[in-house]
Amino acid sequence: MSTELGHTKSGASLDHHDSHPQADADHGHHPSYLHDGYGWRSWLFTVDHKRIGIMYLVAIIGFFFVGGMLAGLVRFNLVSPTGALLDNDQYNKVFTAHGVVMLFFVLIPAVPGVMGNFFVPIMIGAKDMAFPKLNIASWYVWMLGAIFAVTALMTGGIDTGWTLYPPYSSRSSHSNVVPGAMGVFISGFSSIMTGLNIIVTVHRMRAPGMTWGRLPLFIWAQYATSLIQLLGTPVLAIALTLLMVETATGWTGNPVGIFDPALGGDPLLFQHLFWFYSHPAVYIMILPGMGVVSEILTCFSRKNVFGYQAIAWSSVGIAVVGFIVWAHHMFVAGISYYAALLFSLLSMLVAVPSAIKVFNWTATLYRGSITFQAPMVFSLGFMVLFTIGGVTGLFLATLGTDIHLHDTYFVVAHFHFVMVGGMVLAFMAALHFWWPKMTGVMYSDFWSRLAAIVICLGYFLTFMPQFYLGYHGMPRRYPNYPPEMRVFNVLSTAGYTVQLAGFLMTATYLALSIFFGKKAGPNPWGATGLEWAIPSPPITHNFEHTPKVVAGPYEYSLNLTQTGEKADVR
Amino acid sequence: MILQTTILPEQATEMAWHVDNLFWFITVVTTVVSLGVYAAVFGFCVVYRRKPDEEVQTPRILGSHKLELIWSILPLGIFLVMFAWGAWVYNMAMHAPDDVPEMYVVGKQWMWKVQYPGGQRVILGANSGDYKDDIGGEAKFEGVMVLAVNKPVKVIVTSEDVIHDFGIPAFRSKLDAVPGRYTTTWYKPTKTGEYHVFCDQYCGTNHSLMVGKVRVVEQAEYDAWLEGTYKTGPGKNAVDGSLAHQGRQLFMKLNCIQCHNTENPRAPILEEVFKSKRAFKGGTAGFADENYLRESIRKPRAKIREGWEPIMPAYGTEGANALSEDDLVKVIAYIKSLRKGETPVLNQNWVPPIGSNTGPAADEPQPTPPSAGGMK
Amino acid sequence: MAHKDTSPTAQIPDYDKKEVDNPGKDVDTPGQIFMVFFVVLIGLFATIAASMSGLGDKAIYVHMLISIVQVSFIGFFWMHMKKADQMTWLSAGSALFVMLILFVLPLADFLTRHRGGL
Amino acid sequence: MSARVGALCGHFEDIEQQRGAERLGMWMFLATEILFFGGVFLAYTVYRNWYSKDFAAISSLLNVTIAGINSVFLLVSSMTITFAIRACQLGNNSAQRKYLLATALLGSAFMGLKAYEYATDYHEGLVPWSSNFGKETLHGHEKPMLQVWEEEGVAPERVKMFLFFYYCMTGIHGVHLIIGIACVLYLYIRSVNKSLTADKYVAIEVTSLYWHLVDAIWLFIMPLLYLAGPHTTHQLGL
Repeated sequence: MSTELGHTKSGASLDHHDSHPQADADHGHHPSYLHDGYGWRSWLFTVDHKRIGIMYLVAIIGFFFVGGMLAGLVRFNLVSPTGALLDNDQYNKVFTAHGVVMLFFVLIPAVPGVMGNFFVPIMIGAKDMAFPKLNIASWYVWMLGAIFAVTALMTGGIDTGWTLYPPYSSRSSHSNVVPGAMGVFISGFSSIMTGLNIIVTVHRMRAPGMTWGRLPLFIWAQYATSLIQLLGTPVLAIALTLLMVETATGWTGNPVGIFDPALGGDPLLFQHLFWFYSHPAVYIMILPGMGVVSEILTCFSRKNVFGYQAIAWSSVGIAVVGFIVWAHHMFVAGISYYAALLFSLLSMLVAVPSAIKVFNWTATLYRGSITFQAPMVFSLGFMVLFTIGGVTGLFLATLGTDIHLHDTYFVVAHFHFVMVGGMVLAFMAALHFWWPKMTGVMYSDFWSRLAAIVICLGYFLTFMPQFYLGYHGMPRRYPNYPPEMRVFNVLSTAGYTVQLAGFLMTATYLALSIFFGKKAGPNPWGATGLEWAIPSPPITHNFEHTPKVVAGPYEYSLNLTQTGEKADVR
Repeated sequence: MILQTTILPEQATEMAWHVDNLFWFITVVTTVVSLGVYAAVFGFCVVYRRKPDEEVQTPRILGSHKLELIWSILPLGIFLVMFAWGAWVYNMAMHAPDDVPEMYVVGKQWMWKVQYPGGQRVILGANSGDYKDDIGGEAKFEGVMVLAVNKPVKVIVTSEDVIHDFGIPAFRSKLDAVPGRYTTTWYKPTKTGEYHVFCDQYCGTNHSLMVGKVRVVEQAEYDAWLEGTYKTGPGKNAVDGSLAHQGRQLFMKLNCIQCHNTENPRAPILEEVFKSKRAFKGGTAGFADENYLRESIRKPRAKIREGWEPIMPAYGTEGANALSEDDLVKVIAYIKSLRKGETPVLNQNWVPPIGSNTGPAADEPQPTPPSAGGMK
Repeated sequence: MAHKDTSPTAQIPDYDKKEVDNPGKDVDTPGQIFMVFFVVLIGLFATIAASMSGLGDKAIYVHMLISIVQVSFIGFFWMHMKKADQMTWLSAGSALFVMLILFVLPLADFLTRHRGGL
Repeated sequence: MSARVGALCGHFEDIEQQRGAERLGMWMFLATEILFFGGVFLAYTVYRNWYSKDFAAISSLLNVTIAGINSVFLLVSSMTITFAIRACQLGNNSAQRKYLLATALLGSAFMGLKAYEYATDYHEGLVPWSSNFGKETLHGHEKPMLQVWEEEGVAPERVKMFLFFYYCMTGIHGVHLIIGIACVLYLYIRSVNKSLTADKYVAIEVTSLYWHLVDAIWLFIMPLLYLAGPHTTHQLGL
């Protein structure tokens, strides 16, 4: 291990600030992005990537609230073995709505839309995204998709589950499948636009000296995510297009199609096309979270990340290998015996890069100087819960156990540990980490740590009992279930209420911080990334002059920011 | 029984034992590794927490390729063991032993129709009241599927409408019922008792009520059940002969015999057609499994046998030549049972195939339940 | 084995030095454009001819081969892959690679599904 | 924010960086387009493999003449748009205008013929969800097509499936082409206004990339749909 720097301080340094920038954004002739224009026009017609990020944030908080309430309906309905609140049809529509809202309007755009938009250009030293107009267009397209989907969900609902499997969705269901699929289809364009923008930005807009080896790991993760968005989303789009046309031909009375066995089609073809996107999509959801955690663990243990290249390349590795494992969702669906063997083998490969990341993060903590502010608590919670989510995936990738566990609550628990325990915690961590940068103010230290602990415990209580239920065979999407499974369902619902309390706590102190929070200063965590070398909140053009990068992203042991300045510990 | 305290559900087949072993293996390995990681994280967090008034200086550790290689290759090795073990179990689950009696399960929104080789028929399904009763008493399900202990049985599953999934957690078995084709699995129950049957693939409004029970009983009890414990109620088919026997009736009724006969054949003779290799027009060939037989009846023009004309009408699900999924499996069971020289004479008064049940009524003494030999 | 030090090493190029912008310095010659046109046009006639030559089921292979050649010419010359940087090749290549996955793995399922009496 | 200086947007460092970003962005978009069409090509491959006989039978009823002429239109249009880039780079505004207009017109001619073809398909009973599907007599057959297929052992639902692919693939391709025509017309208007100058030639170049891709996809669609079965010179009206 090399502990020396071998660093010749070339005359390059920051030439863009005479002194440390003031936290007060209104000074001088460069106002902060928040104060560069007021009124709704200045927001809705903005092309500033930071404002677009904030617009994503506002919308996502709204959708998260809606999705969370729907989850509450599902959980409280399951308190009774015959359904406490809803009849079967309502229940089916509620869990479908929960899935669609949470996946397409919270998890997929959460970190790329908010943190990606806001911080990718800043972290690589660019003034904006490569295509600012495309960026704002992607928000509008996403909202258009959301309008379609939410209208479909509210006026009559969709009762197919988010997976939309034909022939149920195309022939049997008489709910709003077509407008709902249209909403997902449209929001897919937004995903493609964001991904395209980020890739081109990372390739073409890096500041002088920002080599590939000096990119923050968050950028690597975002880059890998964008690759999946670009190459996976169109396949979902075509699958949904074909499904919509097939469903619509049914309205003419002369149904035509390629997924309906009654017409000579094969429903498994839809499942192939659907999971070709939707399995990599779970990596769209988790990869940015991994990037966030890499940033935070290094910052709060004040260490260089352990094995930069391994973590960076494992992100790209996950993106690539993620494309060849999808049929493990279909092991008992009637696919070929040989294909099942092949996909099980390939699925094992994708677990390796995730394992590397977890081990490397752990090693990063070694001999650190660790503090436990809220972002760190969320990140440590991420490591614990994501590890559970990751290893339970092995049960589902292994053929023998998957026969038993397929479509049971074990699956539900597994992906919630990854999606919620992983991604939502990472999103919370990112929000707390960058909140002072985005808003310029600091939230309550005590309440944020408490909320982090409450949310983690709530997750644990919600989803651990579901592993038990799943192994005992409780199928997914069941409003009625055998009464002996009641105890664990009630426990799970109790966990939901604990989580709810944690999230309400977070919403409260974050909202209060905007009005009463004390000024954060440009670098409250003493971090080394480029985003911490500019005022909080940043000015519209991010940098007064293009920064010149002289160091790697995590030189905490040298107390050196990427621009060669000293990064002070608070 | 409000709280079932067992850690794992009951193991009612050998397969359950195999699956649980694999489950324990993965659980132990992953738990050990996870706890190791947690211990390291927790330990580092305690030992290396920042103490007040301490100078913040950390060593510049960039990584170690050696360590990273170790913790990439080691997990990969373990994962491959899991894969191999899982593949072995899967292979067992997918391949039934030879010569086991075959049952057909047809899924339909929202019930399961189970057809025994002897012609008995059970409908599984529930109504929303069933679970409610159970808080105080026993669940009342529409029907209970009965199996004999230690006797393997092959299950051929299909669906009439959308995709369902025939799952029995105590057997650690699950199989999608895909409309338009057959999928197969098999069980060898090893423990008597009553177990849940679930539909595991979402199939619509009453998906959660597409459930039932499977009761595993001793052989004697099973025989007794087959012979008459199973009373035919109103609205259910009478037990009027084996599945193959019923298929033979349909074979006559639907005029299949008009062409598929030995006197004046206008179509291939179907003796021993099952599991044979078939040569088609255009030089291709195929293997005659259940899905082939199904296609040949539903869409006879799809593959034309070499040397024959495409004259057979299609037997779809509606119209003049309608043939329901239930009846289709009967015809297929009959075709599978046809041995050399067993094709009926064109105008012969039909006799039941050898080895099948003969009595059309439930009150007549029934022969022993059809064994594997009777079916083949 | 030590990690490669990722800290200050690279020399920063002089970003202020810019060449004078001259869009007309590297243009396609009309001859090249016509050459590609004739190749793809001949390919089109060959495609139609192939379907009338009695190849039957095999014609599709000839068709696809011709189409690939046509598209290669269009891509290489008209879409300027000829003078494109590595990133362009990489993005085109990765699209084709993922498309290969999209074809090979599902077909691995469809083509082996009815083997072995399952 | 994105203050423009000549062809250069404010957030870019220099013109080459901007051109590189624009080209790369379009190539990335083309990658998504390839995957988008890849999905439907995969579906087609699966069923073509299963039902090759039925697909061949119905394919020979499609109008190869129109498809052939349309292919020529697209190939010529690809050539003209390449010339348009050249003209723009050389600062020849009048040639640039002519080539762009020619490209848009050729694309429109393609769509016009396509619309005519759809109309004939409808009259020939080749629209699977219409009531006269298969009820017309075509191409020298003496009976309605449904009866002909019945005699030839061609399953009507597979014919419908092929036509489903035919309308989906050509329809999606047509939508792409309409978008392409709109983009080219926009460039044409900018050329007429003289605002599309030589230093902004990348605008034409990235549009041409998209145009070529739509052309390239047609080069696969044409043989797959129109030439799936055996053909005779008779069908071309020769």
